[in-house]
Amino acid sequence: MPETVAFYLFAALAVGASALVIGQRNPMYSVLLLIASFGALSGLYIQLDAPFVAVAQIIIYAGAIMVLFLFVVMLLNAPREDAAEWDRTHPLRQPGITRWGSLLAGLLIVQLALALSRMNELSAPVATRTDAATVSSVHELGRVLFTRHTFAFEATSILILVAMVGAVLLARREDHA
Amino acid sequence: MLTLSWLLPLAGGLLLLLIPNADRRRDGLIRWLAFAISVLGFAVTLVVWARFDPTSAEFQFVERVPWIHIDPTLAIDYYVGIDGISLLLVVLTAFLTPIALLSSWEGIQKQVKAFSVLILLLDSAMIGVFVSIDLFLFYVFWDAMLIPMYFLIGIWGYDQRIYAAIKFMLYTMAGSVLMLVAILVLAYMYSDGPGQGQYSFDLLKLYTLQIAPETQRWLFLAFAVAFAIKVPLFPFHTWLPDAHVQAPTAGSIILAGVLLKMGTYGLVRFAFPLFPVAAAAFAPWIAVLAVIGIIYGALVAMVQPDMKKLVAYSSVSHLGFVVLGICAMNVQGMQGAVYQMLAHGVSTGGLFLIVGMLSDRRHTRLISEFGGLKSVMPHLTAAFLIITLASIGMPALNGFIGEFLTMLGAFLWEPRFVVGAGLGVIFSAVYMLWMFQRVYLGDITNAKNATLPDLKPREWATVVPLCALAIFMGVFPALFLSPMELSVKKVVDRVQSVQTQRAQR
Amino acid sequence: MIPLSHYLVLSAILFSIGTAGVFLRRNLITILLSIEIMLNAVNLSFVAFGRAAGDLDGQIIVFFVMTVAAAEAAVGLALIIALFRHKESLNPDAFTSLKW
Amino acid sequence: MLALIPLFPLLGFVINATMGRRLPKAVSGGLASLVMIASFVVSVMSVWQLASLAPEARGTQLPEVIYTWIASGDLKVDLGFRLDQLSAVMILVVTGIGSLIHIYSTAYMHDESDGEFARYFSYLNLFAFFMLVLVLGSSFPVLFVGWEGVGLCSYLLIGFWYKKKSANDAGKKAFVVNRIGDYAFLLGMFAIFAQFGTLDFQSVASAVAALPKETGFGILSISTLLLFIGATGKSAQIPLYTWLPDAMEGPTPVSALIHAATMVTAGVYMIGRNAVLFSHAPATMLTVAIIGALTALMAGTIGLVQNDIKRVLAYSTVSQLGYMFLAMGMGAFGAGIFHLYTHAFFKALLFLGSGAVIHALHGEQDIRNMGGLRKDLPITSWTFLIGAIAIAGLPPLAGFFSKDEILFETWMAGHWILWIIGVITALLTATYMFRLVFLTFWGERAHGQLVPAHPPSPPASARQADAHAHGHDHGHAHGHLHDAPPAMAFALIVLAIGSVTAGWIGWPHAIGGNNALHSWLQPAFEAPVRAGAAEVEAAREGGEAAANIAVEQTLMLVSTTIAALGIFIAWRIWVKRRIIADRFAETYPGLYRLLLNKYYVDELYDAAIVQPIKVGSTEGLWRAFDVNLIDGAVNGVASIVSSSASGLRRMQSGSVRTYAGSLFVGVIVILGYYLWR
Amino acid sequence: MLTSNLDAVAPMLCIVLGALAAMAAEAFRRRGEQMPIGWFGVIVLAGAALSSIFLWDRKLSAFDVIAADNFGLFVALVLCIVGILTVMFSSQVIHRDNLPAGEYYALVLFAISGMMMMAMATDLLVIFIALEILSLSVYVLTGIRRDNLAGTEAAFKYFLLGAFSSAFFLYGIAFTYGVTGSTRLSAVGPYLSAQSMTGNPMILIALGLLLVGFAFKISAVPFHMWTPDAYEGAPAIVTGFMSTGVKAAAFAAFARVFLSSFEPFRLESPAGPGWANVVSAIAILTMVLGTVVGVAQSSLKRMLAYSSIAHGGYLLVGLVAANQVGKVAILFYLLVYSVTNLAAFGVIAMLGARDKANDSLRDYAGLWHTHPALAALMTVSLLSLGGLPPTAGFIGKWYIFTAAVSAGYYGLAVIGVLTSVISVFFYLRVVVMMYMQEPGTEPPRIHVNAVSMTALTVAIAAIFYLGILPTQVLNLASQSIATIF
Repeated sequence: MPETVAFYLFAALAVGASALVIGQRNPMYSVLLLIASFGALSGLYIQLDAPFVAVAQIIIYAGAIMVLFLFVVMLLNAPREDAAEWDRTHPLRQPGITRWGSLLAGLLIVQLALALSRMNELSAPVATRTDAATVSSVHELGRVLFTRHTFAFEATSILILVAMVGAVLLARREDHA
Repeated sequence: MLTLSWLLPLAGGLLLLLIPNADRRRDGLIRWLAFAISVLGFAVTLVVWARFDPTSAEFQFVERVPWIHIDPTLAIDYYVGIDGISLLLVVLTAFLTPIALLSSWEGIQKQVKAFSVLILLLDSAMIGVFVSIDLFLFYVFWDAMLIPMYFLIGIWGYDQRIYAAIKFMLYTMAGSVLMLVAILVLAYMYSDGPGQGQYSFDLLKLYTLQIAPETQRWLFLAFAVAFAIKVPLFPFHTWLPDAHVQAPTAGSIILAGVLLKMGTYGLVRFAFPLFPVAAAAFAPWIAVLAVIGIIYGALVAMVQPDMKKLVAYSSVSHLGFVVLGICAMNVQGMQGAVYQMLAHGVSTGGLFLIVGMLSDRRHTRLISEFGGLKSVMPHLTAAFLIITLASIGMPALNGFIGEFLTMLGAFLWEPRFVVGAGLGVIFSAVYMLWMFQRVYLGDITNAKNATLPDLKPREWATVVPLCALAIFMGVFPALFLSPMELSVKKVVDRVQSVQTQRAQR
Repeated sequence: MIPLSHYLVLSAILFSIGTAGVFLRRNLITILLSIEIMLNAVNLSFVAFGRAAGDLDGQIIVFFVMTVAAAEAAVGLALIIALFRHKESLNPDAFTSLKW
Repeated sequence: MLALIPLFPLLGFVINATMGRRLPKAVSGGLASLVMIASFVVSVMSVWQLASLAPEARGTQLPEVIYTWIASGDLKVDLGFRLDQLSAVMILVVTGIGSLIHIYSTAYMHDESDGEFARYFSYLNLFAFFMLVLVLGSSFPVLFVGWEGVGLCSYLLIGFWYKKKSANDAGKKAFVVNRIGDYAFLLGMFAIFAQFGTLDFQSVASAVAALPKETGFGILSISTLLLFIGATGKSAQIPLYTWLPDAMEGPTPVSALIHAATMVTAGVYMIGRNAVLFSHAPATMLTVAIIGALTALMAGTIGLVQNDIKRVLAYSTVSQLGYMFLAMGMGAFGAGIFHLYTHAFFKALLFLGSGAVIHALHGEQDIRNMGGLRKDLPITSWTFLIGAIAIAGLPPLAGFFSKDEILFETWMAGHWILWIIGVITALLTATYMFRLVFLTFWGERAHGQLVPAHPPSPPASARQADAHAHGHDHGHAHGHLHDAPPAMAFALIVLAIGSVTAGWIGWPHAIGGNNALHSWLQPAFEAPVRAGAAEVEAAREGGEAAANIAVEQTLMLVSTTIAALGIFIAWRIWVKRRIIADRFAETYPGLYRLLLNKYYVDELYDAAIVQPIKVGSTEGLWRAFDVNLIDGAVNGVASIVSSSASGLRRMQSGSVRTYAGSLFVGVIVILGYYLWR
Repeated sequence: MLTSNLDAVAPMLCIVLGALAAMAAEAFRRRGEQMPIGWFGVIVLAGAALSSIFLWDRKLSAFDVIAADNFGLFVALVLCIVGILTVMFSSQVIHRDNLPAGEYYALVLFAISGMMMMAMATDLLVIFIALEILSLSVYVLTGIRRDNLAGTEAAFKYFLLGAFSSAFFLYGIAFTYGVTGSTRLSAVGPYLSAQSMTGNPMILIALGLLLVGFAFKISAVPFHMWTPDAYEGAPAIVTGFMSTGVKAAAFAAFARVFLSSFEPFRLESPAGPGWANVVSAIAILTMVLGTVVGVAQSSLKRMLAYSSIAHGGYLLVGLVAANQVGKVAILFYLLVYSVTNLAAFGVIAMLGARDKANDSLRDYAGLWHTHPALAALMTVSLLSLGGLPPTAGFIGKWYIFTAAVSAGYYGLAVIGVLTSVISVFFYLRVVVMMYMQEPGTEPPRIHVNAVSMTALTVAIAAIFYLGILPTQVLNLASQSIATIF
């Protein structure tokens, strides 16, 4: 029973925070709210016996990436998104793409939910299928990561390298030219 | 031998490319070289004709080299050969090319090198079309031939040239791609049946396919439309006037002389023998279109103010006879059709040649601009008269034999069509003589015409062969009919046998 | 006891919120954030699936996804900066010089 | 040897056509006449050869195959000639009269420049060549070669003065109208081939002979009718006769040779050549006869009022041709050919005579401006008079015998209506011919005050043109007129003698002759298979002759009186009291104008056929249908593509969120398809 | 399980090392010093090509996620060719637009390594990472000219949509993982074919989402909208690079995943409708829209962007056919298309100037008179794109349509040929400009350096070679598909 409560709590937090992220106009708040939603998610990870992921979620995502965002927001001291006159009008009278986009998003929820609800074998509780030990051990995690996924790991390094070069190349001021 | 016949112009053309001519000082050299190459090509085809064995209906001078062999799926050969039907068309092509080159000696002054090269490439592609037995090879040449023609019209044509060039290219291509799909279907059917999973485009193998009538209908339509556009059969003819009027003289000569024949040749060689049942079903309808084309083309030609347009529409009318003869699917009709192709190539080629001379002199092709030329250029007039008579089917000239045989064949098949087609004989006299009168007879109304020079030596060299051939073909047609007889019989027998045995079932 | 479907539906909802964000917001940074939301939603289902199947691939993939997200964020933000330098705006609809 | 007959003129043509403009007139003209005479000699020799054969052998004799012309499937056409009794007559006429006219022309065309002179003679030779091919050809296609060839030559010669629009129009008209006939002729040929599988005359004849006479309107009737339509084109019968009067735009000798003596009779010859075929199709025969009779009558009436000397002759030609067809239709092939043969003499004579008059008057052609030429042009006038008597049909001149035979056969066939028409025509013939004679040669010279010719009537233009062709148009109509120069006089006299004597070889049995020509020709009209046809014929002939002598003699009397009457009327009206004619014209202006304008047939054709086609194909087919509809459809496809392109590219709004939108739509649709298909 | 054979990654490794070296070189480069980094890149790529030739027919695999089978190697070779041509063309552009040579080449090489990885990967996760590697480097290359707004905007649009779509792709992977419990194709395939998937919508969703990911990369309608903008904004040579390399890599992975693991779902299956219908629908949309909208373009780059969309459609036709011929057709067409398209964009790049792209149709007026050679080369590549014999494009199209016909997709074949006729129209518009119009007032001054010219000539020669004697290459292709599928 407590974990049920916890699940719904975290879920509600995550959804609410995310909804707010896209729900208001100040990027600053959005970033902060997103961090909150990530926190909620890490809570759910713990519930799923993935403590390491949960920690990583906090450290890397909330810690690193979001800070990067925050930094950029500060750097550009991005103005809060200018209010368009149609913001206050009825959502269905807002410009096409905004309206239809959100409608489609709603449709997507429906579709996915429907698809998932069609499958009865998912209804079995997660935790009862396998014992937590196999999935929660960090040692095991490391072993698999460096055996089964060596190549992916190496490839990621290239990815990061590319990202680095790219970021530098794009963001540095015009020196030559 | 055949390889040489199409490779020679190609190689020659590429060789010309290498001659540096930025300062246009070597124009003359290039002209002469191109001319020499084309004459050489003509000589080669003459040798082929001389060595041709008229007592055999099979393909001769066959050369077969594996080309694209992908095991196990695919076997495409470089497979060429000629029979009586293609033989003379090849000769005609090689014969008209030098004349086309000569005809543009003064007319073409810009980018002489490119022009000569393109003419040679065109020559080679067209010969390729006639000699290839493998459908894939055939299609390659068929499409490749469009490109040089497109450039000829587009670069050296008259004011509307770009529109005409693009229209020509797209229209004909739109037809031929459908044919491509049909060809692929055929190859697939072969791989499905006798080929055991191996695709083949070998015409002789495809002949042996047993195709369900419904399928035949579709495939036949695909082929027929492609060829009908090329012929051009009413109502697919509208690209022709534009292309002809805009093309330079040489382009028109080749366009009228050879390109149109590819359509009818395709009907004879592919559409009818490959799908006899469908052919039987559609022949009457095609014949109706042909007859409409004959009359319609003649009527519209009659009222054209532009000489080239007039001749263009007259081609629509004349090619109608060819198609009619083919639809008759008997020896007379078919032979007449092939003969008419040759005759039309000579006579209409000649017409465009002489019209080109006039427009070179006056830079206009409007009939109303001329009049009374006979008194200033009697020789040109005489030549034009001969060609005119040839094209309206005066007996003892080449046009008559073709029309006579096609109509005879058609009559044996279905007299009603001939009753219609015969009207073309009357109208052709009307529009050609009317134009002749307005252009050459009467007093000189336009002062500009008073000083026009008569035939120059180079022009003699182009006109004389054509006129001579027009007369010769009319007096000794047997020389041209006998080589093709057996091959034609073969096609006819093939089609009719299938039709009859189907009728029995 | 929470059934797997709950987690999946939750991730689906989060994912859709992310997609909605791309359309609702007219601020490049927020749009980027929405994409981050989508990635996280996917992460959630990965972990859930992994837990259900009882193997670690799910969690490991999450690490990779985080890296990818970081890389994307880096490049994306760099681009945003570059764009911002051109015209002082973060409104995606301000950048429509390329069209038709 | 036969081949030589046409080859000589061909040779002449080639030489004159290629190097003629560099030759002096004497050479080119002399050469042309020489080759004609040569071929005449050869023809005489070969006819002699034929005549010296046994009668029953003649039918198939003297064939000559040069080479196989067209061979395709079961069609095999030899370029072959065959000389039989019929063609014998024809080649003699063609080469004989041809040579005379060549000689005549050397003088008549003398004012042309060297080049033109040579061109003229090259055409003339070419014509002779084709005409000989026509009459010697042993099969339909070969005949057709000549058939169209002579048409071409007449086109060229009518339009000889190519600077003159009316001449060109006339030439074109002649060619096109002939083409209409040829179209039918071709169809007829095809029908025959479809029926009998051959196009050789003899084979066809023997094949037909095997069949019974056709009762209804079957394939034979159809094919023969088609052939006959061809003949109407060539021989200027209703409805295709309109080109012949216009053809008078050509030089007069041409009119004499082509449009009187030879070419226009080709149709008659063709029917004679296929006598067996035709006689198996009674329906056609009747049509032929009726058409012939009507043409004869109609042309005669028109001829009565024409004022252009050549036109009068032209219409009389049409009318005489009608006679021949009447004979053919009656099955009296011999009579038809006989008339063809005599007609060749006197009509050529008349034309040449008129030519002499025109020549003398420097191109004057309107008889209202002539008169009293008897004194100035004795040779011309006397020969002309002989011709007139001959055509009027007074014994013992040529016309009498042939015309009489035709009328007799008609009577015997029991078609009395046709016989009456024939008689009326005979009356008319005599009348208008002597009207011509009297107005031209009798009375007072009426030059000076021209009668203004009504606008469309050719004389005005023709006169100028002829004069223009003659180089010196000093407009001096008076002053002493010189009679025909020797070359012309020679031709006139020879022909005059011919017109007198030509008929004698057809001297009827009724008045103690032995219709030599008739019995000579008879086998040519029988199928060769029937051996000993000649005897049977002879027997039948003898029997009938015995029975009909009385009838024939009375008919002769009738026709003679009719002719005399006609002449008398003409004398009354145009010599004694000219007023009558004018008063007649005033009392019946409608009729007069109707005749003067040739029943408005040309106008009718123009309004009913020519204009509709012209306008229809300009505005209807070309502008509206071709350009707008068909080509419009083609370009329409293109414009559809391009317009939809410029429409679709608008979707690419440039806003990244739109792009994401389309992506998202894709996602939703695909998932939707998978979830609820 | 852990039989890791490093040989299999040799080509990739080679290139990555080259990229690192290039970066290092740039780092140590003194101002204004000219370094032959380009040549170095060429050498590296040639090495990669060589190594993949050595690996031919050895069916090696590394780390259980990289398969050096002939299929992958064929694509790898194509990518090497693309890379070499790109680098050679760049040699002129770099100096003209003074781009940072080191980073530029490094990124190109990284991108190629990512592409190879994608082509050879047999693990969805690795495919995803490879996808990200190549995408990120291409984003950056697109926006490498920071000084011009168009480039940056293009890069940004490309990036945003790319990230968006890759999220979907990832989600698809997640579902696949959820259903099959693994991301290894070697495990996924058997599992899917063994287990009954009746009434399991999740696998279908996975299918759909993966499809979206790939369709985006090959810019298939309706996931194509980034393409015209990105292609127009990017430097011409980069456009050429990404329009060919990215497509090739994406298609390789696409084919590998969908023709091996997801083969069971190609046609109607108990789970639900097959992906063949969806893909053929997409193919039709792609061919039609690509050609039709291309007609209305006035910028050559944009026109070719649409044309490359259309070509993606033709490739999809081959994928739908999914028979022997079709698979060969895909590979061959990829090669042909890459060479031809690169050549075309190469010419555009040659014509561009620092300050002006010179890519509007009008800039090509009378090119024949000002620079006949370039005009001829351009013409050949355009004709090849239009699929006219005797160029390679004809053989490619012909093979594709053969596949379609033999698989019974007549409709696809017919639409394909008709659209290719339409496409010929806009290719001809360029030809018309070059040959049949007089040069404008001041035609762009062109100076093509030798290297680029050689590259162009080689490319054209290759086009003719593949058009006239395609046998060897076709055989190669058929061998390479023989090993997998």
